[in-house]
Amino acid sequence: MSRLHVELPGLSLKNPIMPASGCFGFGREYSQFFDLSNLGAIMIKATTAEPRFGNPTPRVAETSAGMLNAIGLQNPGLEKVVSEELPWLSQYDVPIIANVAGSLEEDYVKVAQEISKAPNVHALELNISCPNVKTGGIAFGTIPEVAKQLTRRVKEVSEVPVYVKLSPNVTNIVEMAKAVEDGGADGITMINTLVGMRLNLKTGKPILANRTGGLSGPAVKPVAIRMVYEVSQVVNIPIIGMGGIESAEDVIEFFYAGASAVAVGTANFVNPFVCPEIIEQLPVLLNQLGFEHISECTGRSWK
Amino acid sequence: MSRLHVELPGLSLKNPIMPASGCFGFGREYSQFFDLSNLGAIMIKATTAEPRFGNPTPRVAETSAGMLNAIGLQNPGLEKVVSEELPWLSQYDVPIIANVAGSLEEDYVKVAQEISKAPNVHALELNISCPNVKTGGIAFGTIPEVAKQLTRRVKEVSEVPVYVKLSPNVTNIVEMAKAVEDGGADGITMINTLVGMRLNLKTGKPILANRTGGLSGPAVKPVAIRMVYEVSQVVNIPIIGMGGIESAEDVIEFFYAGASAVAVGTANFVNPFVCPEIIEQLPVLLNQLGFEHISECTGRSWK
Amino acid sequence: MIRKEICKIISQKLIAENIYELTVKAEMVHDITEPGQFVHIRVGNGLDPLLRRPISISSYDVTEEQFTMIYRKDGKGTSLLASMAPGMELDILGPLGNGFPINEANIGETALLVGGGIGVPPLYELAKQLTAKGVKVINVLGFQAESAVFYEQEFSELGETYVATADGSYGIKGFVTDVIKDLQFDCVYSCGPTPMLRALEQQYSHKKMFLSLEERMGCGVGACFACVCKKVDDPTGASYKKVCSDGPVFRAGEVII
Amino acid sequence: MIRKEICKIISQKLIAENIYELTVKAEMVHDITEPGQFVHIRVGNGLDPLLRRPISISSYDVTEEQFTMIYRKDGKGTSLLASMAPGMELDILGPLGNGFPINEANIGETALLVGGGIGVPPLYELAKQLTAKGVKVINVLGFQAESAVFYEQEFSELGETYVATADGSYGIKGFVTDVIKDLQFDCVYSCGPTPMLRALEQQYSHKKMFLSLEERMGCGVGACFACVCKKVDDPTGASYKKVCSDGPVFRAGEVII
Ligand SMILES: Cc1cc2nc3c(=O)[nH]c(=O)nc-3n(C[C@H](O)[C@H](O)[C@H](O)COP(=O)(O)OP(=O)(O)OC[C@H]3O[C@@H](n4cnc5c(N)ncnc54)[C@H](O)[C@@H]3O)c2cc1C
Ligand SMILES: Cc1cc2nc3c(=O)[nH]c(=O)nc-3n(C[C@H](O)[C@H](O)[C@H](O)COP(=O)(O)OP(=O)(O)OC[C@H]3O[C@@H](n4cnc5c(N)ncnc54)[C@H](O)[C@@H]3O)c2cc1C
Ligand SMILES: Cc1cc2nc3c(=O)[nH]c(=O)nc-3n(C[C@H](O)[C@H](O)[C@H](O)COP(=O)(O)O)c2cc1C
Ligand SMILES: Cc1cc2nc3c(=O)[nH]c(=O)nc-3n(C[C@H](O)[C@H](O)[C@H](O)COP(=O)(O)O)c2cc1C
Ligand code: FES
Ligand code: FES
Repeated sequence: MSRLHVELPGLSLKNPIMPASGCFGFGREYSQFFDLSNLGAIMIKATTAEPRFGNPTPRVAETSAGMLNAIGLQNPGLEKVVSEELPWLSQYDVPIIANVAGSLEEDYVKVAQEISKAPNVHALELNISCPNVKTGGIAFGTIPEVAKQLTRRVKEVSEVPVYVKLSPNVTNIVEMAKAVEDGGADGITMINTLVGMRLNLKTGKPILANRTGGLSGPAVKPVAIRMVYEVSQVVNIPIIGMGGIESAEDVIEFFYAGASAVAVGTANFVNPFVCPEIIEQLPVLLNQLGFEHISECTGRSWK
Repeated sequence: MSRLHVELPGLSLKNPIMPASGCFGFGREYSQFFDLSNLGAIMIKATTAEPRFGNPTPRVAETSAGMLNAIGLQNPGLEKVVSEELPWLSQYDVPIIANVAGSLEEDYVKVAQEISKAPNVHALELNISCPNVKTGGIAFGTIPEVAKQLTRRVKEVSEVPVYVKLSPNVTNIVEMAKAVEDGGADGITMINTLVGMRLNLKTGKPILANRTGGLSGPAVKPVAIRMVYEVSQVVNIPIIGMGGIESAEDVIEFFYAGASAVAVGTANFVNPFVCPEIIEQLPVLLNQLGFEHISECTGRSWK
Repeated sequence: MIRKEICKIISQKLIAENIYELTVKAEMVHDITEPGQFVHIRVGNGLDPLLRRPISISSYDVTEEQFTMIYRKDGKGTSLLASMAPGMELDILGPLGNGFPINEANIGETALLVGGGIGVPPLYELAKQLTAKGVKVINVLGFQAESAVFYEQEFSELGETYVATADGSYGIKGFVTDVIKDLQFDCVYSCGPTPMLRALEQQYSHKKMFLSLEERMGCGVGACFACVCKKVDDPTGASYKKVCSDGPVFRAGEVII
Repeated sequence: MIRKEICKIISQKLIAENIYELTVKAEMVHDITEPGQFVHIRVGNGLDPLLRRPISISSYDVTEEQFTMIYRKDGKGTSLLASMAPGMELDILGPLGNGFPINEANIGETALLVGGGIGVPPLYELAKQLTAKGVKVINVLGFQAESAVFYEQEFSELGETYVATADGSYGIKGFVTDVIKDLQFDCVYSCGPTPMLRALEQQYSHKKMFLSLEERMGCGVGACFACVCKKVDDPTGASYKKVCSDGPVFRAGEVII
């Protein structure tokens, strides 16, 4: 279906739809529901140098049209991801975008260097925006100079293009985007979750054991659209947009805002078939709207 | 109903429920629905030195569990507010919190000085956080030093206590809160709206004529709760919390987070009776939860 | 008085492609003062959709305590509304705004009623009341295509009625303005898309004319400043009218459309 | 196989205070492998509530292609669920997880089934299957108060059944553990509040025991890492089990509860 085919640095995508990191594990579970080769790409769960258990439970809470999560980057660690998860995924004809996380610059560099060697990893997604880890992290996602420096270091060692995932929890997202572009990023993915919280009516205490969590789902879509709109006008690298996508209509809205591909997160939990369903609906919607190719939609809001 | 009585700087509130600025006009419309004297207070629409028409329409758009607005501080101007609106409101036994806005420091100072003389204005709410005006404004709400300086200048001239309304569109809300406290603020109101956007599926263009708008309603509640939680632990001045409140349960959640009173915005549009309904339900809910007085709830999430 | 009332759905009918006629039982009919007023409907009890939807009252019956609306199923709210069945309840705020002043047309005069698409419904009650008063009405109704046409019969019973469709699939091909140029009338009442209203205002500036405007709304009662339009003669540029509480019907020339 | 199926509601009954028994028509019954599995229900089609709700299968009938759930009306999702009527449809994902292994109880042995509150339902199908197999069951059911008691009769028909209420308003006053101390059994199956499971695990560590855990869920299928619990013997502290896909039933001693 060439109307949906998209070329991005390192990524030749059948279609611009991919599950967002952390919302699809390493693909095993959803492979029960549909053929993963139908996806444009897969953004796998954040990988850190060492295995991590993450935060205590409860780790999720529902909010109006959204959810909070404080998983805390739980993952089996670099070694296992490279030796087990990625080889398992290689049975599918789908490029993998490896989400790379850490506490120190060194951690990021190490994971990026190793994981980018895996044959089915076609790009990295540098997670400088996870709101759910206590140490480090936060500075990478909020101080432009620090983000730029980290991007540069990772670029030096990565064998595949590097996308940087931006946090919406900043005063000036444009500044952050420009900084990572300066640092050599090949693309931007946005947005990660907004920091939020819910309290238990009976106890008065936070529902999440970690107290705060990351807000995702339809509730955040207007914030994501605004940020993609702002950033896409000032950077020269492509954007993979995300935040609240549930339908083909939402996908087009992100493209209009300036995205060149999108990721679907929370909606997978509501409907495990959401990605293939969107992929099927997109050509129909393109017909209705009078577009030949989905790329024509990119940036229409400001072009 | 003394279980709901709350004392705050300048404000002796029958109950801690008040309509949020911009969501209740100057009270005339809602006076058709209920007796305004039932309210704890009224935060009137932002007042600027000169009359303002605001932004072109469309000015509102719906989002999932929320709405965007880009009214653009439309108001009849200081003179008319002081000569017509405030005197009209004085027929009700309800303290007024005057929301003060402007483009330059001088504007704020002028409005604050004049409006604080009105006999029924018991406090000011310094709006340094309106996302919908092009000139000025933004720096006041995002740079701690600038906010502090403005607070100080306004404090010098105001005849009533000054509350500063914080913007959630910042990396570090705690820093902003501390700055305005340092500047002499008597209280904090939070949060104003998150900057968001929606695009029209057919045209690809923004639905709002102003392109971006401020996101409010239940969608933003988890962000507001998190920010009140963070700020209330580090400042020594009271917080009037807001953002997505719809029910007595939501009010208690804001109190748990650290608020001493709350404001209700968007929910007025959905249900014009929401404020009196919440006021009526609160004592019932306090009984269920086992509290004698609502103030016992303040800060329970971290105390 | 504006009421917030839980109204039971009496009937809901598909009367043209995506066009529904919905009748509810409501005490608020006693407060309707003019044809052309509207109500603000909360569809569902949840947060999705969050805001109310403004819909015009297309006719009402005080004795039966019922009123009828006609709406197009379009986005989220109206789609959900269309799925509701008789017996179910709706939270309705109304009656809202100021409608068409029938006393501006005198007995024996001819009033031209011009409706476009979902602007047609409020004219129906107007046509009924004008006719009852002894004013002759000519109805000109514009639709996109044959499939979208509704209420032709109902209007015909009240006066001369012309139907125009943009694609010519029914009635006269073209716009309502094409039809009107050959007609004689004393005053105009209109509701429909803004370009249509603008064309009428320009072409018949010498006639007494009342236009019903549409604008995205928040509160629907005048408190949020979402629905303002500028007044025509205003040196400062800051004076305005609110479509929800000052309108939706304005005298032509009063506000900039 | 896990299916996502639109299931028609066959019946919905209030069987105790705030406790509902809901039966749906569903082809997925053919995929149920063990008592104690659960389904993940989307309540409504909107965004409110957004996430699915995990509810245990309390009994099922393969020939009729139906299964029954029992749930407590509590928050937003279950309140909306309770308002649904027969004939309406539910989007259900299931069957999910691993249930109680009935082959761990041998013919002629006695199995103790311990349920607390809304942990009682999945034990009902278990009791049926164990009895059918020839295992004797003793059921100990704990509730808050008389008003919350349900299914006593149903369990009694399958074996010796004791009911305890925390406030003593019905049956034995106290906790299930108070009842159990006088009973003889070979193995234990339990579902209920975590403190109850913890007490059982501590007091009967020498018995073969299977416990069904509860945890807030996102995906329900093992992808989001929301519902993990730590494994008991793990030097690194990083190894875990997921309640949704490895559980909800675990052998006592396997994970930290
Ligand atoms: C005074 C007035 C009277 C109206 N009378 C009628 C009528 O009798 N029949 C009828 O079919 N329609 C009428 N409309 C238009 C009707 O309100 C919209 O079609 C409806 O709100 C669309 O809702 P939705 O859920 O289908 O669309 P969505 O796209 O889901 O709506 C999203 C938001 O945009 C607003 N919106 C979308 N389109 C419009 C519009 N054209 N005008 C105003 N707000 C809009 C909605 O109210 C909602 O807040 C009237 C509008 C106004 C202002
Ligand atoms: C495997 C499993 C099986 C279950 N089986 C049953 C059953 O058979 N009968 C029954 O009544 N209940 C059962 N529960 C608990 C049931 O899922 C919750 O009571 C229900 O989700 C609460 O939803 P709500 O809309 O009433 O509450 P809300 O407070 O509106 O829920 C908000 C969010 O919190 C989650 N949540 C709230 N309480 C719980 C809880 N106790 N456990 C897990 N998630 C929760 C909801 O799923 C939702 O995501 C089971 C839970 C699990 C994990
Ligand atoms: C349960 C959960 C886990 C997540 N884990 C990660 C992660 O490991 N790495 C990451 O970069 N983003 C993570 N995210 C963020 C998502 O990738 C995505 O940016 C965000 O959820 C917004 O998209 P959505 O609204 O479609 O969910 C996670 C989100 C959720 C809900
Ligand atoms: C239509 C509209 C107009 C607003 N106008 C103002 C304003 O003039 N001054 C101000 O400080 N805040 C204004 N706000 C923000 C609200 O006072 C409030 O901070 C925000 O809406 C969050 O609360 P809510 O979710 O209950 O609406 C406005 C909000 C809305 C929706
Ligand atoms: S809709 Fe709020 S003022 Fe008109
Ligand atoms: S609920 Fe997602 S892993 Fe268990």
